[in-house]
Amino acid sequence: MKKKNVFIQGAITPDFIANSIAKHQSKTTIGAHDIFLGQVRADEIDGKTVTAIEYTAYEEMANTKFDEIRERAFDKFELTCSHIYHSLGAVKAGELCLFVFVSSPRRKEAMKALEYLVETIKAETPIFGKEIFKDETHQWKVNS
Amino acid sequence: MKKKNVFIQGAITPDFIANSIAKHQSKTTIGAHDIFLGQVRADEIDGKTVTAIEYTAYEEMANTKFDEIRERAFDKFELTCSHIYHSLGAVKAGELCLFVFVSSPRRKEAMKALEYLVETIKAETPIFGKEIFKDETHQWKVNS
Amino acid sequence: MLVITLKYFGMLVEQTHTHTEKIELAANKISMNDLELQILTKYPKLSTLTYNIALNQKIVAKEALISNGDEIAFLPPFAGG
Amino acid sequence: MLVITLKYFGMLVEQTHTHTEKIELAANKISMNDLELQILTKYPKLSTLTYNIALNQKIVAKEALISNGDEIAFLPPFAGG
Repeated sequence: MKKKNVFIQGAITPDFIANSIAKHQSKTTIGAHDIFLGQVRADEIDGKTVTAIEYTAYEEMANTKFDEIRERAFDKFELTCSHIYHSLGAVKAGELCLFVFVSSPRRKEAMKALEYLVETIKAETPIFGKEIFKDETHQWKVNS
Repeated sequence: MKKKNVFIQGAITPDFIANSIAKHQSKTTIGAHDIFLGQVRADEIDGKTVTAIEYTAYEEMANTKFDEIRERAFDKFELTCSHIYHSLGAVKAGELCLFVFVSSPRRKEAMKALEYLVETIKAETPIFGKEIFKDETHQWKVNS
Repeated sequence: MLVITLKYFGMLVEQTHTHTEKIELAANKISMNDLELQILTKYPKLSTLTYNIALNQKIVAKEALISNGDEIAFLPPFAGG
Repeated sequence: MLVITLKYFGMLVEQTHTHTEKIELAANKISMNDLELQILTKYPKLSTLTYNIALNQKIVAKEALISNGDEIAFLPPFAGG
């Protein structure tokens, strides 16, 4: 598996996702795709509304980690493909910051693999998020 | 919930999916989208290769059933949105025949709901698939 | 007399050679079970196939009674998705 | 003497006011634990924050020894996705 760069500057667009899906239509052993999209929520915290999250990452470590997580998923589940993309920089509320895409001959394998990938990404990849409020103050996001 | 028509003539396109995703970017309470796509496999059965599946359905019953399944999902899980699209007519190997899309404030709810929807659709909706081989013979698909 | 609509789907059509037909029954009541027996007399090869029967778009028990104007559908195994 | 690179991320940068720095240590070996104590002397407010420390991109035990040229990163709680 060649080392990939997971990071995309700014929001992930619906067109980017459509393109990724289209690329898999030549792989006719695939029966099921499962896609997870993380979208920035306009959460209200103490009366202030989140307008964007600004993402930073320890990029070298994160890319190594993403590779390792994908390899683990290939070991555990029967997968044809697996792709991960994450935003860096500002992503506005309503925009997409995470795109995890798995493909398998069988739906159950795809679903189990997607859950594993998303949970592991959240727990293990050094990505940091600054929630920016309307009044330009901020707080640091922590995954739960 | 208004009654929807789930059926689309022919394959579901990546652009259609991109459009559906884009429409949800104004809903800023959503934190997670989970998408399942069924793709027609070029299975080899007794030395013959599937080139397409031709779908038919008991449409009135299926649309009622899809509504009921979506309502059950809203009762069981914390969902913001849920959409289901299924092809009718011929869908070639590599093309998409099923698109299930759920959105929720939280990822775990979205994932559980997606699995529930996909399994229930496969088990309970009166849709029939004729697997067409290269030599123009066919066999009838049965969900496992 | 009962006038009902019958629908057939998927592989079943290869035996009935029709998707839908209206039939008249010289009875005031008939159970799903009795109807099925009549249909199997008409299309004997259906008995070699697997199917469920829906009455007005719902899978019901074989004891259910059919009324005038009902729609009965013969459904082979589902293959959606 | 050891020359090492330090990296700070996320909320930690609000205390260190730098993302990265090279430092020289007058020692041939030093454990991650001892390095951490030195860094906390330099940036005392880091001690009020939660973080993990990675040595050459891996989270390691505090007893791990640092070599010349190593990269040590201070990582606040992850928030990807």
